[in-house]
Amino acid sequence: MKKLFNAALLFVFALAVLSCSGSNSYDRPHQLKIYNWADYIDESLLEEFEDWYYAQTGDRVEIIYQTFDINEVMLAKIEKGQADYDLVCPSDYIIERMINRGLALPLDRNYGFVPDYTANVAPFVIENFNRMNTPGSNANDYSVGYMWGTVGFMYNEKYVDRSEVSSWSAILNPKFEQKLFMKDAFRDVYSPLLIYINSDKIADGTVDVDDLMYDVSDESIAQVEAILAEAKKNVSGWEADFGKEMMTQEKAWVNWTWSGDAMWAIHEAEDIGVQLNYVIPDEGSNCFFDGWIIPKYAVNVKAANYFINYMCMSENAIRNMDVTGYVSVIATDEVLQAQMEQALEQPHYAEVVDVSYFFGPEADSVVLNPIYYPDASSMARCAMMHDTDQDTEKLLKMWSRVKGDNLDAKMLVLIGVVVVAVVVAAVMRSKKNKSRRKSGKKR
Amino acid sequence: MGKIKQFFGRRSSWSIPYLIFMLIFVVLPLILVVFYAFRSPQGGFTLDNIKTFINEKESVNTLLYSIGIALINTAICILLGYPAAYILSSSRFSSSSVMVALFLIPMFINVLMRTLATVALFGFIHVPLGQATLIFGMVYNYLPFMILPIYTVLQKLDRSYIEAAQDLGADSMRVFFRVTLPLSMPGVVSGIMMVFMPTISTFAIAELLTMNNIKLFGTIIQENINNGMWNYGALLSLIMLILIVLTNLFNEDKEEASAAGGLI
Amino acid sequence: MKDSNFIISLDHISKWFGEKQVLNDVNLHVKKGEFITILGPSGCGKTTLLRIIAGFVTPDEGSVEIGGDRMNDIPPYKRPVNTVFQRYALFPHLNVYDNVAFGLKLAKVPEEEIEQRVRKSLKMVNMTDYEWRDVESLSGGQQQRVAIARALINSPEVLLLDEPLSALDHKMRKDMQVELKEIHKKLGVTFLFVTHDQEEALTMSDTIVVMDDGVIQQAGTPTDIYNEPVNAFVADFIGESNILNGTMLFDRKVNFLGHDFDCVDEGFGENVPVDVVIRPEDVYLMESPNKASMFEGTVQSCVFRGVHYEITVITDEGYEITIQDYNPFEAGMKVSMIIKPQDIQVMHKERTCNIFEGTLVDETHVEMLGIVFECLPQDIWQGEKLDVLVEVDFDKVDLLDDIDSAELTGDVRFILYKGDHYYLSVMTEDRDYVYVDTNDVYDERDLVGIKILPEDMRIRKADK
Amino acid sequence: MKRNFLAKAYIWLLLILLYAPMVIIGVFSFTEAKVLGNWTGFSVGLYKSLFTSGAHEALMSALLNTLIIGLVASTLATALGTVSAIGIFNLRNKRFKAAMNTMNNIPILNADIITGVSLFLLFVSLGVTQGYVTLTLCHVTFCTPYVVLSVMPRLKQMNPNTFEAALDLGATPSQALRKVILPQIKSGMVSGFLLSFILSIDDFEVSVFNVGTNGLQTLSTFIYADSRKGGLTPELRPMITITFVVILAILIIMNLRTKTNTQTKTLK
Repeated sequence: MKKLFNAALLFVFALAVLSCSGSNSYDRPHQLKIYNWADYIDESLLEEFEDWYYAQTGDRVEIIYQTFDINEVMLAKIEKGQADYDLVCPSDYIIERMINRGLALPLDRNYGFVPDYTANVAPFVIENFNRMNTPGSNANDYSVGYMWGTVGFMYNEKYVDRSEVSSWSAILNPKFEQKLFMKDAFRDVYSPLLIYINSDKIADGTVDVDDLMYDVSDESIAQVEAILAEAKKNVSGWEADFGKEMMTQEKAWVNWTWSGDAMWAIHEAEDIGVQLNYVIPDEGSNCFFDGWIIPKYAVNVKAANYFINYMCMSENAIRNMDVTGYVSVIATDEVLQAQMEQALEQPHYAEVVDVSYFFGPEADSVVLNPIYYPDASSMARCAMMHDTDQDTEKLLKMWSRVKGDNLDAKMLVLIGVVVVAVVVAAVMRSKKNKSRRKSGKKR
Repeated sequence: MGKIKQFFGRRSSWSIPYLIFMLIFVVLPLILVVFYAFRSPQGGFTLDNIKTFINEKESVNTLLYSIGIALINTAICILLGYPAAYILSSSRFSSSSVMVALFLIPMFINVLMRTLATVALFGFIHVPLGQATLIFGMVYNYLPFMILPIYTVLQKLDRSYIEAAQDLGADSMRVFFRVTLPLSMPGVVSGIMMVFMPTISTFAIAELLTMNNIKLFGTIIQENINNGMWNYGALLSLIMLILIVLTNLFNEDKEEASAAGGLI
Repeated sequence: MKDSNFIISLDHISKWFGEKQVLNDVNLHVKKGEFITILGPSGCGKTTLLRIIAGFVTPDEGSVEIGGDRMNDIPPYKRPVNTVFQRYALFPHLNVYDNVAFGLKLAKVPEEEIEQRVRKSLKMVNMTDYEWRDVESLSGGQQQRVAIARALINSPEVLLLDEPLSALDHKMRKDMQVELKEIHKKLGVTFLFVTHDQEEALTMSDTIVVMDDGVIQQAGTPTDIYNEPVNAFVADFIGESNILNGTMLFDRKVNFLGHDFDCVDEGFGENVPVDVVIRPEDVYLMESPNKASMFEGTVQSCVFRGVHYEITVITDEGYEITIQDYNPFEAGMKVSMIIKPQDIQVMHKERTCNIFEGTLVDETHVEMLGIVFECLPQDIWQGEKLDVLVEVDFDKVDLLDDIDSAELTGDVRFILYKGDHYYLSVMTEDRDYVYVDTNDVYDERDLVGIKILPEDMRIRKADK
Repeated sequence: MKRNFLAKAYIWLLLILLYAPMVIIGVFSFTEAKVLGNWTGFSVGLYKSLFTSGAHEALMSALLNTLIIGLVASTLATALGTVSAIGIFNLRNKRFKAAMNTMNNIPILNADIITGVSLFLLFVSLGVTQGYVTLTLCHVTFCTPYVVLSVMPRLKQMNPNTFEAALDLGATPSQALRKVILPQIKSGMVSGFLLSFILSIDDFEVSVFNVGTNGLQTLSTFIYADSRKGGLTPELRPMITITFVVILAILIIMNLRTKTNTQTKTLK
């Protein structure tokens, strides 16, 4: 037995040393560290890019791919942790913040003899990015769009009628008690509710939606908080990412989520015979744009630039869309064709929509899946979020208040009782001992 | 050279490397926690973090709530675990050591795996996730940590104490309550140490067991660190640390401190 | 059998621990108020006996009576006896006072009575002022006292003491012996004291019960046990002694050391082999030549033992005997020796040779002691197996040091020096005893190989 | 007799409760249904795909990392822990000794999350990029104390003079260590090693803060990331089942070892 264990120890040590030397040797300059949303890319493209990049530039590159599911976490890693990611994919308002805080490197669209595919990005997206411009800096110089989508309700057609979720007020509907998943992203809940609150003001034009996106006034926050507080009894879970899975498992009926996640879930659900659908409530909503940014601490800038370009090639965009269910910002005819074919495969979701805002004037009535490409009419009611920088704190606090603590009277009582019990016990013991000491001293 | 040889000839000096190692990887980090806790993101000393902690009732409440859950969990673990440990230690079980091993094994399965398995179980029997499932899951996770130390103490317990008690006229009931129980207290205490604090400080487990509905103190520490609010996170950790120190004052004998130590 | 003035009566007690029989048909009757000591080497079953009385062990056979009532099925906590445990077993979580008061509190005795009874019993063991001390902070002797106080406070009819002094150093032990004796006198409670220390037993007890191998060898007053040991074991275990092979020629005449001696013993018959015990102090040494001399020898060594000298003498016949005398005799000196008739203790031999039960498996092989031995062709062989008795003389059994080559091995349990040779009891794996005369020196617990030559076996039919 | 039965029943009931989740996972690792709980017929497909399909190489590499870090960390911990145990054991200065023991106890008594956070802060404020090395160091940090704790008692049992005896007989300190001390404390070292290994591969709370940004994933961090996306990917079910069985094996070996040890003791 002893011998055996000696041997084992030796072997282990050898293995240890080997693995040590093996696993730690990597050369950073030939790596491309990408930090992207979870489930947000066709991963086979990663290897293909390595070859493509080699073909174009003759440089080897090894992609290190990591994912996050909360914008702020990603930002923290870069801003505080100074992580040396070469490429990240934040959402609009974070893009805005990163640019403003000088965390983004300007893009270099000089790809040698490789065509500049970033030109494929829909003007619609460019415009929206322009809203983030600050005097002297143009957002489009720092970031290229990747995917976009809207915030809305994914719902289970078996239990929920479309009309029941056509307003944000659905979250207050007692029918959905413990049947509602909230997206665990405060911005994507706050802004739509802001629109919901001000819907009539928007209607009569007293308030401009885009301005609304900057609104973090205390009263607005208070109003939103009030609604959420009331809605809380319905919430069965705050999902960062698991909503889609759970919806397919019918753990809940309604999910406040992103169009892309909804689409992904719808595909998943079909396989096991669950009918899900997605709707943008009538009051209007957020549309979000995720874009590539090369962070300040990037090392392999060239590869990063090329990767962005690579992502903008129509066929790659289409592949990403198929895998992730999100909508690429690329607006080429190939994309349009692919999407129309796709729509035909899912007649249940197909509609005639006006997407001229995206694909250009001739696409004013095409059969598409409105979950991917909402009709111009509903897009008109959607606005892009803006960065509220320092004031974000206030939102965060509101959010944590809402999700908040589960402390209730019972708990407090319990704790109180225990504390008292412990104290009493301690006191009594010490008393006893004291009295002993005394009577001990007496003699 | 000769000096060094002679220095390491003294075996007492062999503790020096570890001393250095611990200073770097145990003591310094804890000092850093304190350091960050009293530092503003911009740098420089500040008490803001404490202020926010006191003003934001969320953190405090979450802490209280976690303590509450921890208390319940600990209580249940004792109620379920003590009898188990008692039975196992009593010679009644011929195959005792095997049984003990059976109780320990779950302890060595990755905590997340265990939790996910538990979640799966609840899903399987269609129990909605919530506070109840949270407590259940916690008990699942921590019961072994309660049983082991109690078992080890009862194991070591000298039979002659029990005989002496019987000899002095105590029936089995009284023998238990007047001798066995008091003498096994150290085990219970260290069991509490192994269950109470971890329950407060775990994260992930609570999230998974309640679909992010319920946060424990550990969760908000992690959230703050992840969201880059290191200083506040550090403060929360510091508070956690103080709690641990306080509870440790109650725990006299450190040997029992490691469930693992008991296992060896 | 039942007799009211016996406080404890054990009748035909037997106890097995798995294979091993630790008590074999033990009968013991203890008078009220006496100080009885159970004495024996470790593993002789004395502690088991005590635990049977206390109730921690239930006997497989026989009845336990305390104060005239059958106790076999009475749990310990209902028995009118209390125990002082080997390592005291004071409750570490209670202080001295609570330890002593433990029994009374269980009995729901009113506080103030407890108070004064605890004081009283602590006073009795001179432990006043220690009430509030933590038991772990006490010295061994003090813990000992507390343990006694704790056991006595319930005023039991019998106090059982399980090697209570073994954990104390020599000086401490002496003092405690005296104190225990005093306490016993003061209270008149029956003390049942278990020890392996013969000197302790001799000094303290009214009655000594010598045990070995789960059997009571001899019970009697210390003087009886010392002066008239019933067998070699007792003689050897109690005090110093020369144990010699002898032959009872006829009444009042015994031959040993190659001489005939007058003695006081009768009724052994004629020319019977016996064991003779001579206590060292009973041999009188004189410078030789001396006309009173009974036999002569040469001093081999002379060691001062404080009060007396211990002198080893080789007799002219070549026997070695140990003698105690108050004056020194330096080595090499010729001496004459005298033994008074009344100082010669003659004992029946338990056995004159080994007798093993076995079976004859074929004409030249006999199976015994768990293995098959070769033997000389046997005329009693009629073709089928038959039970036989095999006799082997003590000196015909050979002990081998290399146990690997031997097919039968055993370990030395008991060694007796018979003046010119050693007499060993060797126990085989399956717990049979083989008795051997040898000149080689072995230690107890030595592992030895056992060899018996075919020509040394006397085989006869087992008589049904 | 009846109490005996009740006791047994209770124990078994507890065990069943404790193992129920594992059993469910184990059972459903033999069906390919994506959602746990649906039974789509028996198949070992998941086991196959776990080891074959490239789709799960992320999972497999995570597993590999876990094992490698586990081995390296527990080996280093065993070495460091043993040497320092001997050192601490031989410390004359009571104060210093006590200090060492307390320090040694910190990582054990401390909550994992704090160990994790504090080490994280250490590395960021030292500006060290976290990766294999740092994570391994973290694991060494919380493993070594257990090694020390498991070697210490063996040292206490050991006759203190044997080392001097060896030196006296002309052995150099290192020889004395190898030929005299190590053999006597080996059992402690082995238990310490196995324990460290198990602790290391189990660890989540320390790892998750210290995996760094080089794409390093241990099993736990992988599972964590995965679990945030709702139920576990099916391939985790066979994975869990396998780990469970492996751990079972290790513990049984450990048990057998202790048993044989005690037996040899009783023989002597």
